[in-house]
Amino acid sequence: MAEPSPTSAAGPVTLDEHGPGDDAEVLRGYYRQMRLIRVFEQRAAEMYTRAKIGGYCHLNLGEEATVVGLMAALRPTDYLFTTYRDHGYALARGAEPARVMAELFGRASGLSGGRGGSMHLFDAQHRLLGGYGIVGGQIPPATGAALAVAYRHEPGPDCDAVMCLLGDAATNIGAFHESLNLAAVWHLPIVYVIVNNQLGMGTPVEAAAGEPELFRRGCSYRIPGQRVDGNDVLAVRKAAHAALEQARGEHQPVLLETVSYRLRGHSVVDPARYRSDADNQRLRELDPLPAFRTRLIDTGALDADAAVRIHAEVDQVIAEAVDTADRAPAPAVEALFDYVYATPVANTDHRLPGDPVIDPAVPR
Amino acid sequence: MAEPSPTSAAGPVTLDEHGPGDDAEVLRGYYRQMRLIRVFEQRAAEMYTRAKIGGYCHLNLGEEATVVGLMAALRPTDYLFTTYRDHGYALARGAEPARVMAELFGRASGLSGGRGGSMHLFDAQHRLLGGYGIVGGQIPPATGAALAVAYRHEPGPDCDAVMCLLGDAATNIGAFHESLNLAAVWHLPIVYVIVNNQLGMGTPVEAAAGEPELFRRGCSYRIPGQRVDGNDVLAVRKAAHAALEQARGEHQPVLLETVSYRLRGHSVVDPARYRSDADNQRLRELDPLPAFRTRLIDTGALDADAAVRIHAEVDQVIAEAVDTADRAPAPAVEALFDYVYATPVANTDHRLPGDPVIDPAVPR
Amino acid sequence: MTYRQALHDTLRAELLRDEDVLLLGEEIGVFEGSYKITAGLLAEFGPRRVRDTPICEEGFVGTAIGAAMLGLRPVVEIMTINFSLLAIDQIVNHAAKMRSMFGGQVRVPLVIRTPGGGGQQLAATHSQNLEVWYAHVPGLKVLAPATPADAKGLLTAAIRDDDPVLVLENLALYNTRGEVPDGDHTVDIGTATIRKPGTDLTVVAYSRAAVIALDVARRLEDDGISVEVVDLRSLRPLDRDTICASVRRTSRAVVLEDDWLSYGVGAEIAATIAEGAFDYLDAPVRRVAAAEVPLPYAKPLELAALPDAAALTRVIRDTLDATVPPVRSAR
Amino acid sequence: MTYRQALHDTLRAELLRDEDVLLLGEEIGVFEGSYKITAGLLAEFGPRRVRDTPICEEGFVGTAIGAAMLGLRPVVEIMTINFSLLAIDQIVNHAAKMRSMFGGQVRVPLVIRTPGGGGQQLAATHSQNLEVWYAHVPGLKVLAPATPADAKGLLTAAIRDDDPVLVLENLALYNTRGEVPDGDHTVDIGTATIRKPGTDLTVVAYSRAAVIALDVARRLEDDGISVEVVDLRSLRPLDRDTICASVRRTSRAVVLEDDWLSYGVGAEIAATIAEGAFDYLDAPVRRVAAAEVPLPYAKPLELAALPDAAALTRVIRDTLDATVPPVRSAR
Ligand SMILES: Cc1ncc(C[n+]2csc(CCOP(=O)(O)OP(=O)(O)O)c2C)c(N)n1
Ligand SMILES: Cc1ncc(C[n+]2csc(CCOP(=O)(O)OP(=O)(O)O)c2C)c(N)n1
Ligand SMILES: [Mg+2]
Ligand SMILES: [Mg+2]
Repeated sequence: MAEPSPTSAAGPVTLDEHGPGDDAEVLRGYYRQMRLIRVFEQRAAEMYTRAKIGGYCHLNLGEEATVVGLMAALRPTDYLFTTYRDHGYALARGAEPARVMAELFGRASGLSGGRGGSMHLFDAQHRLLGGYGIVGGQIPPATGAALAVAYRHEPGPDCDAVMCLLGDAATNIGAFHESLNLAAVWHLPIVYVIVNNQLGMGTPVEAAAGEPELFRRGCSYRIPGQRVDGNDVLAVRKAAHAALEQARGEHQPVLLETVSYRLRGHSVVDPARYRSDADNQRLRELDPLPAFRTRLIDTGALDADAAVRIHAEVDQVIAEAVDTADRAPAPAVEALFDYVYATPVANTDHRLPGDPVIDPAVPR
Repeated sequence: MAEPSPTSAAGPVTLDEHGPGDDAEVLRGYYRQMRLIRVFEQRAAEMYTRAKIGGYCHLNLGEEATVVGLMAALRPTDYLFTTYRDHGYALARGAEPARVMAELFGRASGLSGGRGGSMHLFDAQHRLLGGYGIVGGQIPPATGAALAVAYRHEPGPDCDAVMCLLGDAATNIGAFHESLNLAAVWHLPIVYVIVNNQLGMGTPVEAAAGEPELFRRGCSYRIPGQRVDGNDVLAVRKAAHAALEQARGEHQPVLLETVSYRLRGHSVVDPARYRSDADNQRLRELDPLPAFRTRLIDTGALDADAAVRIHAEVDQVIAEAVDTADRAPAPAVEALFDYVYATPVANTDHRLPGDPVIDPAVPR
Repeated sequence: MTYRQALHDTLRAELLRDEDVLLLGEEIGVFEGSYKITAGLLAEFGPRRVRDTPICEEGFVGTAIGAAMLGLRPVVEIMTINFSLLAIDQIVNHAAKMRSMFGGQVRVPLVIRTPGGGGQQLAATHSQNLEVWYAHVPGLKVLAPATPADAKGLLTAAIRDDDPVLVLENLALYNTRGEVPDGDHTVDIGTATIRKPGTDLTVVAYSRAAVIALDVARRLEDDGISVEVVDLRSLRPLDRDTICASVRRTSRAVVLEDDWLSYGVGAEIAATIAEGAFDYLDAPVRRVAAAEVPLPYAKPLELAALPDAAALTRVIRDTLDATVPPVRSAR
Repeated sequence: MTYRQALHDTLRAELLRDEDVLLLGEEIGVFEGSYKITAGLLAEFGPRRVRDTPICEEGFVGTAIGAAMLGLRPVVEIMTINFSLLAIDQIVNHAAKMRSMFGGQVRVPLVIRTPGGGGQQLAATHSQNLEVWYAHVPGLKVLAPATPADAKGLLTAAIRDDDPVLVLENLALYNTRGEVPDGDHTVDIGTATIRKPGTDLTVVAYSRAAVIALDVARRLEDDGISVEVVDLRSLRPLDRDTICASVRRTSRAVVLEDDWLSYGVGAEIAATIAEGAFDYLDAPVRRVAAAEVPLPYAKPLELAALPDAAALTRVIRDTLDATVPPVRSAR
């Protein structure tokens, strides 16, 4: 699958198969993170059907290896922009599960204060600069974050980098083209990651993209591209690490495509009728979690008992997250007008529906 | 310069060096058209400075070979969309010089009734479906015209084709990406022609495009691309003809890049200070008109006397066009609200500035 | 029949009636539409007539414009009005301008269907009501059906109209029910309608707000308050005569709108009434609109920010209580 | 000093004052700006601070948003407001939403400078006044200086403000002259100003229209007509108190605006006055605005479509002649 790109310039890869420090504990850590995301998403789906969560709710089910691999390659000081399919990234980036769930529940303690919901997770502390609900909308701001980094830092090993995630279908929108072109002509330290889960809602990549080998689409900007198996957490980490090194070291934008599969519908409410039973059967076989568990057990990094312990601990963590989130208060209505503006100015509108345009109390 | 594109699929070229019917008369005809455009543009610049023309006025000076070559390849039944730099295309497509000049003068007899001006020439009769002033704005509608053609006609030698012109700098805007992608996934009979005159206003191609070999930018859609010398009218015609044949014969979109030079500023009012004297000297040497005249004289297709006669006849035609346009009446103010809508409906606004919102005459 | 069904049946009927009608949009085919308006149409009419597009609002709307220039009658679905911002250059700088700017040589028989509306906890970027932007633009026609019958009548009229028409739908209305005339049914573009006659006060609204207004008006009947409800149906052209004639009878008016108050649709309505019925007004024209915040996700905040029946009822009562102070002595 | 010079000097002063300030836009560097506002700045500050962009409004405006999120203070030039339609998703769905939608965790100190205005024979797509769209959007601040002094004061305030601010310039104002205070000069965002006091009638306007209104008001003095001119300066927030206080004194109001009448800025002004000064109004609030057509290129049509001093003068006189008929008997 990962046929090398003709334009590939991923540079010298400094990691061996597993990468430095890949003792069993690190690998078990990745497995635990994947499991944490899996269980979080399953509980989120459940909470949605129980109406604890409103609006749209998009899950990372099937993308756990991609999420964990990408986040493992990122430094705490790097910046991350994601799509609305963002729960796993927030968790892997280090956000408390309780605060992520609280955001889905619309509580004040949520990652975005309950104002953004599932699609709009933001965590300034962990430099997660937002989940974005407008397809492609995050690409220009992510490019601008890279501009700010380049404005302040020379290329080099200590330079920050920006990672911008987008879905396969987002490669067809103008913002993708304009942003990659800007990153190329301005030499910005950014890695664009196409999380190719084969579908945009119900539309297969081939039906939407004139060049369905999406990693090749950097060709219009001389941006090197590479494709990696998104079901292989270590391969993803390795490719992402190399891309990030090139971005920070040379201020060279890179395009990385991870190929994985969306195990469920587009969002919780989508029954995905457009998929055949055969498809679904195939998908179950492609599930990255059992695959990685087997791999770890085969290499001796994990044994059945340890796996059970991890599952139990993760279930526990998520259960507590749900409880904590459920007990958390919603934002106060008095806070409705908070954060509309950062700099207070005269005559800002603080009217509730039905209020007169001029406060009658004001003396005439 | 015309290094072959790796993605080039211009197909079997059916024309010999000159192409069928390229007797001296045809060649002289091309020269006359080029000369006609040259003189028209020079007079337009003069009329602008004499305030007969308002708004913006962009000239084809230096692009005459490209204009005539492209238009020679187009069938009368094909559809053409251009940018705001459109005078030459309207003339070569067959519009009366007097009506083109009248549009620039804002007269009712103008090609667009005096409502569009220099940037917005439209000629339904000759299937010139508009000059467009928003950079890239013409690309999606042109693509849609090709969709309408494909909706009605099978691929084949009799199928109409659409030609969509755009400037080099327009390849950096989202509409370019979205449109070419649609043309590719939907197999539309359209030829996108990048008229590369090296500059977008004052910005060189290299400063604006991550892939400055613009004909390669079809790579993101598997659209074949080809570059041709835009100063060679016959080479342009040949390449455009081949591209159009592929578009109509296979419903295969094609990207063609013509490389020429803008002899003057971006528009009449631009002194182009950003260009050195050396640049300007070089440009004069690249002027396609003397080059083509010499070529014709060398090949015996033209002699000095014939050239003089052509010049005199063209000067005459343009002089009459200016006079006719100048004598033509402006649109009547009573016609202000004409054409805002095609289907009349109730309560359409026909108020002049200051009129009350409700006609007081209406009985209460 | 539901509002959704009325839209679906209208699209189907027009596809059957006219070979030049085709549908374009994201996920309208295989996925059967985000809100299932186009369910079954791909299966019945095939991919030539019902075309799934990649995600490229500017591209596919502009493409529909070009197809319309050649005489097709594309009906485009933009998944929600929020995403129309990506296509607005094609809609406003192209579709709306072409006929006039090109001296009447071309027609653009394009329909854009798109739902607006908040209240679904879709948060700030997915909950907007931006129809006022389009209503401001000459060259466009902007319709906003509130009932299943008008959904059929206005969409049919839009598809048969030779100009670009934006048909505003509403997420909160798709499941609402109402009588729908059988057979060929069109509503005249540019005409408002009086949903309920009344004598004490006029409420002007459109789309979802018109439904709420009617509901409030009915309930106020029990308290002996007679409210007339004007449903605009068409934002451009705007039927100022019907609005002002109503207010001249009732002498009081309130506007209910889902968009933000400042520079919203209600501003034009209030300004129109204040000018066109000046001599007849006994109280200021009040507007009940959304709080001026990016709509938050959290339910309590969303509820607090959006106009509702309670707010409308309160303002209607305030307006009826308000009396005209002797103008001179007031200064 | 000219309005253009005031803008230029302000950009230069802020570039000197704050290393985080940078300029982005098409042709602002080598070409020195389509309207030469940035002339000389590339030479002085270099390409790091003064950055020419490719033609990609959505891309470079969105890029500026991201840079602002990390603490830079980008000042973007969009060549004309007509092209802002290509960036409007980034402006409205992103810049305006981020701080609130992300729970106050980020600031977007972005300035967008862009000129609007017709009357230059630039035809339908290059002559629009669409500021009302932006003024409708919470999360944005929208300023419209009419004088060189306000150009300096408002642009300076905008650059130092931590929110996205759209500064509307006007093609017809660039060469106008006026006194400009030396040194540090800011104007409070959200405050209107009374350009000329008067007792008979209030004209409300902004940008180019405010200049025309002042001119008309001065000329009417000779006829013994005392017109007060309110220059809004800020469309969002809107200084309703100043507007209504003025009309409560004069009891009559006319709005002059360059945009289309329906759903234009004037609609909000008229609606605000009709509600906030209801008891004081002796005549309907009339609006003098552009005819509702895509602006034609031909000069006579363009002139006929745009509001001017003559139309304003006529409507002011009509309004003064209009008397208040006895309300009751009128029905
Ligand atoms: C501009 C825009 N158009 C349409 C939508 C509706 N929409 C939301 S997600 C989606 C599919 C995106 O697919 P992809 O980019 O592959 O990401 P995935 O959902 O598969 O992770 C669409 C069409 C949107 N949110 N924004
Ligand atoms: C969307 C948009 N942005 C900016 C402009 C201003 N503008 C007009 S022409 C032009 C340069 C275009 O260059 P190119 O595409 O190479 O065409 P050329 O003028 O060289 O023929 C620019 C920036 C515009 N008209 N539309
Ligand atoms: Mg996908
Ligand atoms: Mg060019």
